[in-house]
Amino acid sequence: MSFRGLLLAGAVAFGLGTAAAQAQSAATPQEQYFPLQSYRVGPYAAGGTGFFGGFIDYMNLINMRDGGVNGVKLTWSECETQYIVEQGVECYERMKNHVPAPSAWNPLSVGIAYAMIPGITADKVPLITIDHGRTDSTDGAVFPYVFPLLMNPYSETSAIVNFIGSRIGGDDKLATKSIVVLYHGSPYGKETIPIYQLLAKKYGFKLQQIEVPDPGTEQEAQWLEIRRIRPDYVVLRGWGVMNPVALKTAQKTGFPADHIIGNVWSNSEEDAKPAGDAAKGYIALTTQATGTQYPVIQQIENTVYSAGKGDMADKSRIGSVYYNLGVVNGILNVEAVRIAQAQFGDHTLTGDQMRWGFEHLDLDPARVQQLGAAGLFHSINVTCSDHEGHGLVTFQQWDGTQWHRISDWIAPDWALLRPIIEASADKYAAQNGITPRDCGKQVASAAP
Amino acid sequence: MTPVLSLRGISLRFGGIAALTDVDLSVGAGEIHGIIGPNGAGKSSLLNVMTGIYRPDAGTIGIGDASFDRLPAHRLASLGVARTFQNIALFKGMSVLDNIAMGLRHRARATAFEQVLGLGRARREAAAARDAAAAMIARLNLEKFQDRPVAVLPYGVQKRVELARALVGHPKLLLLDEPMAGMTGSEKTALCEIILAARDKSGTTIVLVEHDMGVVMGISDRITVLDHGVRIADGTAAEVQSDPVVIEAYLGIDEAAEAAVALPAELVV
Amino acid sequence: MDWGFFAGVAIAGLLTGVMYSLVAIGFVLIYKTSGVLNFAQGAMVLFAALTFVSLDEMGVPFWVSFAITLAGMVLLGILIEKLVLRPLVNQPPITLFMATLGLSYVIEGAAQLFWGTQVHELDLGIEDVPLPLNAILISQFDLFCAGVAGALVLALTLLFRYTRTGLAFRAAAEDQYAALNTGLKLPRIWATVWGVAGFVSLVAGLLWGARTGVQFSLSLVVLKSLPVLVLGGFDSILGAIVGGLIIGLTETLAEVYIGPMVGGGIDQWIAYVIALVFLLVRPTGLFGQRSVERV
Amino acid sequence: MTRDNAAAFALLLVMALIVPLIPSDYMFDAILTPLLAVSLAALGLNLLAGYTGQVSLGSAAFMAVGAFGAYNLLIRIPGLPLLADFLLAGVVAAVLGVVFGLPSLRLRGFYLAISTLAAQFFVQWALTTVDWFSDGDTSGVLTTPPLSIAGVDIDSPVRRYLLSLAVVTLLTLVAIRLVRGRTGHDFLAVRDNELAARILGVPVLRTKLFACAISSFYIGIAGALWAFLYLRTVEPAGFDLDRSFEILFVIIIGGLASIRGAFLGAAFIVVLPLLLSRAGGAIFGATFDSGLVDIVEKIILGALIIFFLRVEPAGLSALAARMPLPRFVFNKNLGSVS
Repeated sequence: MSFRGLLLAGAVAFGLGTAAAQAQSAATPQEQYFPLQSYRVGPYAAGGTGFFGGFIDYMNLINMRDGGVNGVKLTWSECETQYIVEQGVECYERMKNHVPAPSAWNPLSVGIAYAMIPGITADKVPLITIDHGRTDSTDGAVFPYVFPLLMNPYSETSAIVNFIGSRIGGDDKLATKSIVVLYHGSPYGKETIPIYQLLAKKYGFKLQQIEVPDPGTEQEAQWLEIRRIRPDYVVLRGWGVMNPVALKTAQKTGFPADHIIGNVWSNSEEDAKPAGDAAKGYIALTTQATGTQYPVIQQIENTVYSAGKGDMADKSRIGSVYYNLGVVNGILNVEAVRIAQAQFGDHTLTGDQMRWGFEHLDLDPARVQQLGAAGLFHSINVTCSDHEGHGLVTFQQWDGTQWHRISDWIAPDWALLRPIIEASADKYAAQNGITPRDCGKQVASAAP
Repeated sequence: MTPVLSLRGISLRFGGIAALTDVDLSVGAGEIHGIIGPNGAGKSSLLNVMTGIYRPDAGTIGIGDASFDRLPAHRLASLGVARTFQNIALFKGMSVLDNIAMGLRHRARATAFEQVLGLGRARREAAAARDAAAAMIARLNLEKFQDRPVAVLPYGVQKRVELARALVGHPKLLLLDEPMAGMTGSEKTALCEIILAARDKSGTTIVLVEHDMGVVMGISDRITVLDHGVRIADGTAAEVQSDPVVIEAYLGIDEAAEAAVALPAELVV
Repeated sequence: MDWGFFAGVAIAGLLTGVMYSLVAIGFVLIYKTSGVLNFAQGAMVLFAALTFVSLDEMGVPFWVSFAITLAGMVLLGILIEKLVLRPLVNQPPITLFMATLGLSYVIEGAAQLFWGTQVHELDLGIEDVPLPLNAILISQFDLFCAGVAGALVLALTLLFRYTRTGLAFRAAAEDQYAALNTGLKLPRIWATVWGVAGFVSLVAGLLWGARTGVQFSLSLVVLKSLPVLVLGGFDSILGAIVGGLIIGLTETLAEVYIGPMVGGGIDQWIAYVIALVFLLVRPTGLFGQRSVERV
Repeated sequence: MTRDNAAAFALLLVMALIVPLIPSDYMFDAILTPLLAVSLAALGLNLLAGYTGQVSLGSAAFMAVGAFGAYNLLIRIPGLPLLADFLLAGVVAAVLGVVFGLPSLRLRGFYLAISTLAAQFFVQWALTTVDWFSDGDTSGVLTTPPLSIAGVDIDSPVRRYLLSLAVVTLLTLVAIRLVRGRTGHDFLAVRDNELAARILGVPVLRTKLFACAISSFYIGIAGALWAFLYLRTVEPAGFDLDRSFEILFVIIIGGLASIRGAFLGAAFIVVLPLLLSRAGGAIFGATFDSGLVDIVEKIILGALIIFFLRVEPAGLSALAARMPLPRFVFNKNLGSVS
């Protein structure tokens, strides 16, 4: 068939697709819909299956245990992105007109998140980039609908430096130390370069930042440079296959694994296990602890998995780093629904009402305890001007088979980072003609 | 009257093999000059040296009053020299008409910009090339193949298309590399007529590398004989035929006398 | 200039080059015998490693899973030859190259379909810890890889040059129709070639997999072996190993000594530039056959 | 009015007048605008690989140069009109195309193809590492500023689509004129027999470099369309090796040395996966998780590519040529579009 035939066939097939979806969902009772741009295939499948598995399991728990949030059932649909930007954008375009409207977007990808910012701001639907994303999107005044919940890349950097300080007996001793940051050759990897430089100037430690070109299957040269510099600590800001290769090559070049500190995207079992015994002693930052000993995880196992509705094909991955991050992400999304319902009533909420919910998401340790997640994550307090919510972080060490927490909750140096975030946000506002809103007199005016 | 083509002391070596050794050749205006010799005598190598494809180790190539020690191939067309190839060098992706029109490529000056906008010069050049090609197609009666891609045409037709492409620019000097190879009797006669017509009507000088003795002896004014890269004879058809050195080179019989008696029929026209 | 360190970097570079050659040899084998640049080589390396490690994790003993995987790879090779390449045998090289790209999608998909998308650890039981030499960093694993690569190159060179099957391979590569006329059963030759390529992919998959962990990104090792092919010549086994050593050496030295001045991370593209420089001197690689154009 | 021109003109009318009436942002933002950008890139690559026979595996790098060039020109030259910005971005890409084309003069076949990877990896590294290109924006993923032409804001899916359609149509017309003129014949001559071309007086080196330049010019503008009108973000990772292979797939499947081949191939590579995932979702949606469905789609796509290469090695364009056009579109005797 000629070009025209192909095009018309495409239009017809597509038209059927959305029409069917819309007709079918309009008639069912109140529901809160979450579009899931998941990636279960390709180089980052480990992260995707774990995170979205935990997220879906938690929503199932809420539906089965509580019958939804105050009677409003949670629903979701998945669209595969393979962590590729244009597939993520295509999923967004396909799911954004879903009825009922999406409550919040959780693409778990830097590239896809950036490409969606203009769209979701126009749709007035919140975009959640837990532990990653644009650091300056922490400034809610300029980015009303973007939420880098729990931790943005700058806070992560400050927390790592504080942790190294605590390992050597105090921040003042940092001046005598030398740190190398090994980062993934991508926008994600490069994002924290200026902050490490700022902290190096502040604490006086020697700093060298080395790039590993994507995908990082071979790092002989980079680790020989590290061997020449002989740093006290190496910070691994990696992603995907680069992490195990870094640990293996470190062992080969004689660098001790317990002086390598991984960031939040180099902290999973899938990053350490392939490196075998080269990973023993490796330390990594995390915003959520691992293990299944937390009440919420056990409820998931007893309620969801016993009913055969668990999402994880491999049960042994329940309690893993990515899985627990998915559960925490579920908790934050569901609690935002609950808080917004308290304000706007127990019914399907609009995107803007969800934004209001997220901007009042205040889960202190006591509330976290009630949710059965004590120890899983610390707390969060999102406000209109601070969309990160001052999440605290902890550190875990790999003993060859699993992670063990080796530090209590550490707070990043928020005060130091805020001015930089606001400066960058203002530059973005100027460049894109956005007039920052005044968070001071923000009142419950979200559209009904 | 300076010769149209004059080669002086041309030597060419491929590693250890001496393809050509100190070959002299001169071709006068309007002359049909045959080059013959057993296989591997260096005929095609000589032709490739003349057209700048091989760089001779020694000697100079004179075309008209210009002389080179290595002829730049891309300037060949502008010097009024055209050639055909032993195993047909046509552009498979183009039609017969376009292939033949390429014979006038060296005269085109219009830039890509002018072609896209269809400005005067570009349109005129394109029309001129098309008309000249159409005329040549008529002359070599290739009308029914005009718009067909060259790759699908039979061997004989492709040979004619390549000849048409060489002739369309009315070259001063036409170099033919075994044009008769694989042709039928009638095709050979037709080709000879075309060659003679080119010489008689437009005064084209022709150098003909060919194995078919009948043809070479028939239409050549002068003939040069090569053997193992050396010129062993140069003269009119009659002189060359009776030259014992040539006979021996061709027939390889030790006693020249015995050879004189048993000359094969076609050698004697 | 700390020569001890320089020597260390140089040797590390050579050892890295050995790893590249392992993958490059797979390419050369197919190109040398059928003129096809088999871009599905990366997917075959992934499929082989994933099959082996999955069987290994199911408790199948080492050599049994090796044998089963090898049989699987030979079968895969035969299927590829029969279903993909033979019907396209007289197509231009670029079309065949594209077919192998489509093939890499199929194999990568099949690998994830059968063995899942999880990351696996692969322990070959060989120490990868630096031996007690001071500046020079060599581990038993490196020496093992070098040994395997050397053995492979030697075996294949001997096979190609001195055995009848090797002669048949070279005949098939030179001119398929001529080879057919001499009674060579081409389908059987190509099946054997693809079988040997399957074996080479399995070896490369295991050695690379032990380093990076067996996961989807294993198929990306191909990118590192392409400059080796260009430098060494697409149709030369010797070129694959020599090219690998040169690329590994110069790439590592460039990253360590020039990298920091220009922002680092240059070893990815510097390998291609190095290969390009050699190419300008010899347009068909160091050992590649010069293509003689009959005019 | 030959048959091809009539069909193409009819299609253009449909695309410009009727299609914009379709009330679905998804159709424009997820299918048509990327389709046009990929077609333009494929058209550019076809000029180089299809017509001139110089296979390049680095076309995504020149898309990236076009995208980053357009971004930097727009923010560094205030008041630069958008169309001029795209044009200049194309020129920047063309200049780089020639620079990276120089080594290709001596190389052939796969040696040439693999050497173009030097451009692919170098450009990707440079755009990621040198901060000047991303105007110091540390995040490396640049958001394109709001666009407007002569006061009209290009902010809706339909407008983005129509602008892409205008740019692609104009450049396609130029390409058709170029390819049918003497330059096109020079390209084909260099592809089919470089030596004979040189002897006939074709400036082979200049022709190859011009092919590199014009091809990179088209691919650069395609990169600008992709970043500004489709994704609306500029990121080096979006123009990786997979993108280069995708564009090469398009012209091989669509048909080498054929203008409509670029469009047919683009439709195959962009629309087909979406159809597969829609069909996959609808049929298996409930039973299998989306990951499994996607793996199967990838296998089917690979198998289809091999199948197409077997059925019609000359590509969709040759297939379409054999397909009789339905009567109602083209009336043979009148020669007009009825």
